[in-house]
Amino acid sequence: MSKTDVTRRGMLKTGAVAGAGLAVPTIFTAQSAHAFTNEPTGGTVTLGFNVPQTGPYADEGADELRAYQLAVEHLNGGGDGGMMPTFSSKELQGNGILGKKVEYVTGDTQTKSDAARASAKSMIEKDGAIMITGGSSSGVAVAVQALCQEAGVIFMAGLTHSNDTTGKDKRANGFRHFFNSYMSGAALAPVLANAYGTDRKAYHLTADYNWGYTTEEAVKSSTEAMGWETVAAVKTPLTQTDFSSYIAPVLQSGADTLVLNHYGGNMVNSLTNAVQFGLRDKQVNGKDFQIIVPLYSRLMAKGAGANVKGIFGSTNWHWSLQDEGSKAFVRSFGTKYGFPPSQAAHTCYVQTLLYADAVQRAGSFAPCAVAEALEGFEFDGLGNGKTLYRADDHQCFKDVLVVKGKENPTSEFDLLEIVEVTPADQVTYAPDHPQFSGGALGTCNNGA
Amino acid sequence: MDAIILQILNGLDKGSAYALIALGLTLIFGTLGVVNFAHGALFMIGAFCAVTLSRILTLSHTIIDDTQKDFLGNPLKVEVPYVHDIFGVATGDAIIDWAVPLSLLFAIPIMIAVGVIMERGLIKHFYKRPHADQILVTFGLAIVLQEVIKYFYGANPIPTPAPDAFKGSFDFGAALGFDPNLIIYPYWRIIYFGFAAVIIGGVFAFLQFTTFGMVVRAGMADRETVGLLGINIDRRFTIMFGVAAAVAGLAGVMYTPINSPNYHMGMDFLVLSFVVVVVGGMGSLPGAVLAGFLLGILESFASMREVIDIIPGINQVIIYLVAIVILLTRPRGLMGRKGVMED
Amino acid sequence: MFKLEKTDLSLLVIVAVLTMFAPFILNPFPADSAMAQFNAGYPDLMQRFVIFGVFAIGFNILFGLTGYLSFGHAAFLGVGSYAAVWMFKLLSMNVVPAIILSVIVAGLFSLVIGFVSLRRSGIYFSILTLAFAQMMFALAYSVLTPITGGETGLQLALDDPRILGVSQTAGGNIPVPSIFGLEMRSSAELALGAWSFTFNVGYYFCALIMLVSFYVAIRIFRSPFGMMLRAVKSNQQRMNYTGLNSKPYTLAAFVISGMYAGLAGGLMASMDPLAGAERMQWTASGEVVLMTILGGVGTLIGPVLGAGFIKYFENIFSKINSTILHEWFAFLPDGLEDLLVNVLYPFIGKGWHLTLGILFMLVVIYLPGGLVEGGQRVNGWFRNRGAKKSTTKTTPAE
Amino acid sequence: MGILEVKNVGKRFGGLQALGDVNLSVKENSVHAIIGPNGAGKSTLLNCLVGKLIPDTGSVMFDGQSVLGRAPYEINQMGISRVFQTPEIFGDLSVLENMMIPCFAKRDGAFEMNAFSDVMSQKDVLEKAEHMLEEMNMADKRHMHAAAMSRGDKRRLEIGMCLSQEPRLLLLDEPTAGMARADTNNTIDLLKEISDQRDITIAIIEHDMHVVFSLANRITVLAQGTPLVEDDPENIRGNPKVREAYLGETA
Repeated sequence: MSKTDVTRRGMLKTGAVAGAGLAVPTIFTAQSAHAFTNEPTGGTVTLGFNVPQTGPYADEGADELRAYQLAVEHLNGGGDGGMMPTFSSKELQGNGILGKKVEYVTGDTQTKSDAARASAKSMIEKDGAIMITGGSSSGVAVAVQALCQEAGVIFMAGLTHSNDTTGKDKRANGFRHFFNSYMSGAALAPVLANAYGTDRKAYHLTADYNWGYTTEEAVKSSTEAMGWETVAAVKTPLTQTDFSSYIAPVLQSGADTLVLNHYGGNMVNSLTNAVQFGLRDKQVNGKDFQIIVPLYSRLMAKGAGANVKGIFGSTNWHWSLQDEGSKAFVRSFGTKYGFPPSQAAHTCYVQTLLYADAVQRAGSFAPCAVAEALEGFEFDGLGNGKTLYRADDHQCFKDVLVVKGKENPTSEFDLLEIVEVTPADQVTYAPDHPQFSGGALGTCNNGA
Repeated sequence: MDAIILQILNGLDKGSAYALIALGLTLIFGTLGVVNFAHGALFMIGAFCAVTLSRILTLSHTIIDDTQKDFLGNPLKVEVPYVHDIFGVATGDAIIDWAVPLSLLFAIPIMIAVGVIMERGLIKHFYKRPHADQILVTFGLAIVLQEVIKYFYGANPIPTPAPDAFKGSFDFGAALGFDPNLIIYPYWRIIYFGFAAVIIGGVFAFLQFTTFGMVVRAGMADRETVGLLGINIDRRFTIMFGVAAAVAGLAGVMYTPINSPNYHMGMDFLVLSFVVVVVGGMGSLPGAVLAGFLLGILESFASMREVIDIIPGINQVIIYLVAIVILLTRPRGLMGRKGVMED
Repeated sequence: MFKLEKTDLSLLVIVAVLTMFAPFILNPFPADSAMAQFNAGYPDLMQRFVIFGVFAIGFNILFGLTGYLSFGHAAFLGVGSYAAVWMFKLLSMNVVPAIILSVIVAGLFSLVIGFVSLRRSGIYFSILTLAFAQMMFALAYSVLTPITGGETGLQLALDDPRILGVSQTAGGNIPVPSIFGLEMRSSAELALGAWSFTFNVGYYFCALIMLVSFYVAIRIFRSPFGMMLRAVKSNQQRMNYTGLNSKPYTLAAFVISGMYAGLAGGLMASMDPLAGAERMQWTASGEVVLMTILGGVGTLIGPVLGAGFIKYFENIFSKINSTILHEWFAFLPDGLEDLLVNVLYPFIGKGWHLTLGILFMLVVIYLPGGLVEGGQRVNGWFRNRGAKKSTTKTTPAE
Repeated sequence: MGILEVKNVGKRFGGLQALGDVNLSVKENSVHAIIGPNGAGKSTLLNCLVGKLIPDTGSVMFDGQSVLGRAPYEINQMGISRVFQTPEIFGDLSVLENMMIPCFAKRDGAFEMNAFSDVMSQKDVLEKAEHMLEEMNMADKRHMHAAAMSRGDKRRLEIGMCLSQEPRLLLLDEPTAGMARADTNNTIDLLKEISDQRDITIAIIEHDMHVVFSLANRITVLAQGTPLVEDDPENIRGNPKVREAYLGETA
């Protein structure tokens, strides 16, 4: 990190290594002059938007980037203000953050933890970003969160659903607005019990990496609590494209429900394959065979096409929500870009606003001050109803949407319909819940 | 037992895709001696021929429907495909429904053209260059092709379903006297297998029974001698490149209902298809086909949960494990010739 | 000096000067100017330049000298990184033991994999190395998650035991990698007018190691051992009938280059203590192949140039977005500005892969010897012109 | 007792009996030619001697030690050097380097991890290589790319490389195949000189009777995988069986 703690001793040694007698020491800016990493000194403040621009999640990343650009526009007083008027906190004035004009830099995570860190580092070291946000997978979120903790900047997670992000890998400088695996399971289970009964035999196909594990565990434990039985849980490689050999044996196992703990391309392919095998036309144990996708996104639904019809899943937010915040955001985004925003776009927009508001309330860009302002912050009007940023793990607690693939979509964006809005209480868990155990927030880091 | 039959079916189906890609790769390698890393991209372009045709067929004009609202509260714009206007709604829908099979016809000229342009424009300058240069330039080409597709079609997969008539699955179990639902297999995958068999058979017959094929086979064995006979082998090789591109492209077209096509599907298959070719033996067409099916079946067995329970992670590595074992026990793959690609 | 020939010595000196003054050379534009976008003189990227330089130098010892094309070298970089991070977790945050262990572990892995893979040659060897590396990647990403951290990568935690050090700093944070107390991340900044330059401890540490690696590579190239490796590439048959056993030579080259990769992995972990499985994927192995070929196979400086070229592209070009383009062309009339931006946009930012692909093709088609050949051609062109001038001048005097 | 003793060697490829029952004895310091029509098994026999092939039956002894089952480089280190039909040299290396490699092999054995000293600082090897180049009349070409030389020069270099290993037995596989007359004569002169001046045994497989009769002092005629006759050149010339099997065809 470029602008970090240089103790006097370190300073001398650094000078020696960097080339003794290179220059008169006084023109080295002593970085301890800054109170914290990348303290904005001029009239502007720089945010770092780190989203996947290449690789399979590039479209999701592009939507995140649109949301960020919109948020920046609104923060600087442009456009219709989006959710700023509906936001319960009225600190933001439309004159930037703390009067400083908001600028931004972008980077490409490539959905690889290494590349994401490299890109985040360059934003911190080169461009002086004060906050990093974005991303479309939990691996990236966890990796970048740890980096931001080290560097002493705030990380506002984008789309990351694994329990670990605010569980065993949580960090004091990192905050997540998006919901998680546990919440998906907790929100889905009652709806599933309602729709499909409490006597079901479930077969899990799980993406063989961290997010898959936590999602499988969450859905398993909450459906088993409802009385379901888990027949089998099979791990599938991340690089798998044809899932036929995993789906074919499902019926033989006597299962009557298939849970696809897959995301992105994996989910599109496994769902397409499952529907192809005609699983949904079958009757097992005297019941119609059902498929469930714990985490839905609109882009995935689009990729799977007609196959999503009637399939349950959960999502963080959907543009068809009718509260004032959502409506304002959809109007603002839709007017600018011509189509409704995705849940990834929503969470990224909200995270940016929440960060700006926290700075405003704290009266400082210092990460520890911002963190303090965010911890335990309760707000409303950002599309998910009343929301709490819990201090213990920096996770937002809010309503979770249970959705279903729409039977008769009117447009290519109208693919999901909301079945139920599960209230926040039902998806709230204790900070020391076993699915989130291990790891500690640590203390916030201001960096230099 | 039923589980095993099912996985053999799966293996044959996966194997058909592997075999088709490996077949084209081997044709190119065997005839031209070029290691073509852009071959996966040809498969991808084939798939996007299907996407493009279905886009053409669904070209629409919009009419305003006042009874419905769009997401911003404005009157809904309903898209009406031109084929509805031309052929009427029922026929129009049927045409759209049959977009993928129709794409086969659409893809053949396009893929041959792509292949010929690629060979004449780029590959032919690399016949005498080291394999490393061929790999690098075709790898660069593969990146360029996939990024161009991404630019026009986005990174998200695009659903391209099979005609309704082929939806659902056939119950082999019932036909063989097992309990129903035990061995079911989707109609489209059965078609894919049959299609692969026809194409593979066609390529072999073409090489075996036509004069053109005989010259090409002679050229594969000894390029210089055939050239000395005054036969214009170069032109024939160009055509072979076109044929190989068409084989890969058609495999891609037919693959679209199985997995929604996306811009990186070629890269996903690239490493695998090279493993198939090498396991089969560089330059051996029967070897490529055999290895394709073999690896498909082994991969299917390795993904059975009974197997994964015994050896965790075996489904992740089976292909590579097989490649290592075969290359160590059979130095030139299953059916490879001596001296090919060993320097 | 250093027992080197004059040309090699001058090459080493040039590389040394370039790396030592990299913070200046890579930051040619004033910090606030529009061109600052192209400045590469920030610690992370400078570290990457030299670390991937080490990786590519090592790879070139195998590929450039023996001609054996390994498609699995990233795996050794990966295991090196894992070894280093485990050292940080268990022993101490000092980078020296971590790097030593990463070199040893990568050496052991390459010994085993090389021993098996070198039973075959040509593309069969390439596929064997690819298969091993892909297996390691797939397992590290999934079933080996407890050891490797899987998808998120292996990272430090607040409750690591760290026998020779503290689990947490006084402030409650994870300690950072250092060398005998000097933190890798500490930097000094020098502001000269509108320019600013960053001098980072980690970078200079990596740069020194890169120089040592480069020096060792020169010695290997010029040694009898290096000559034997070139003999392997040139004619293995003749070699065997000259009483030389080519197996141990190639295996030694494989292990040496594997250890270079491990060293690079250890350095990466030391600069940024996280080891992700993706750095073992075949595309990462492909990247080092590209670096080597792009720079110039078998030349000493080529791989370093290739590594710098690709990393510069990945980190600088991917960050240019449409807003920045609009700023650049803001002086143009609106229509022209939009047109230019629209033409350029597919090639930068999210389109950087496209540009990279095109560049690969151009370099391979027109410069088979890579950047080094390009440099030689330019050099030759200037010399020719120079020679012509001097002859025209000297002729009348004769 | 010869320096090379081949006893009852047989080799079969599938259904083809390439070598039947070969017995051969090459005397020390002789020039021994093995001739025979195409497909007589000359190359197979040679490959059995240098470790490329392992015969199915019989034994091959070099200086009282069996060579069977040893790798080519081990057999070479025992003192057998081989010259190929088409010159096998290190085309990417300079002529001097080509000459240094066998000198290293002679000095350091089959493998030596000499990775940190400069090639040019190995004075003994350098001197030896330079000396050999002078003897081969190639000193002026020492910095040339070996692949860029003429075929005759490549052959000369290859023979020089073999000699610099100070072998006790030099095996030549049709050393003048495809050469122009002048080059062939040069090679004959070179080989004569070598056998006259050095303490070395030469075994030569050759098609060209001119070469055979200019060089050899002992000849074995091979036909259909078995030795037909072994005798002195003048007797071979007059042998009707040989005429019938071989010379008749080429004459």
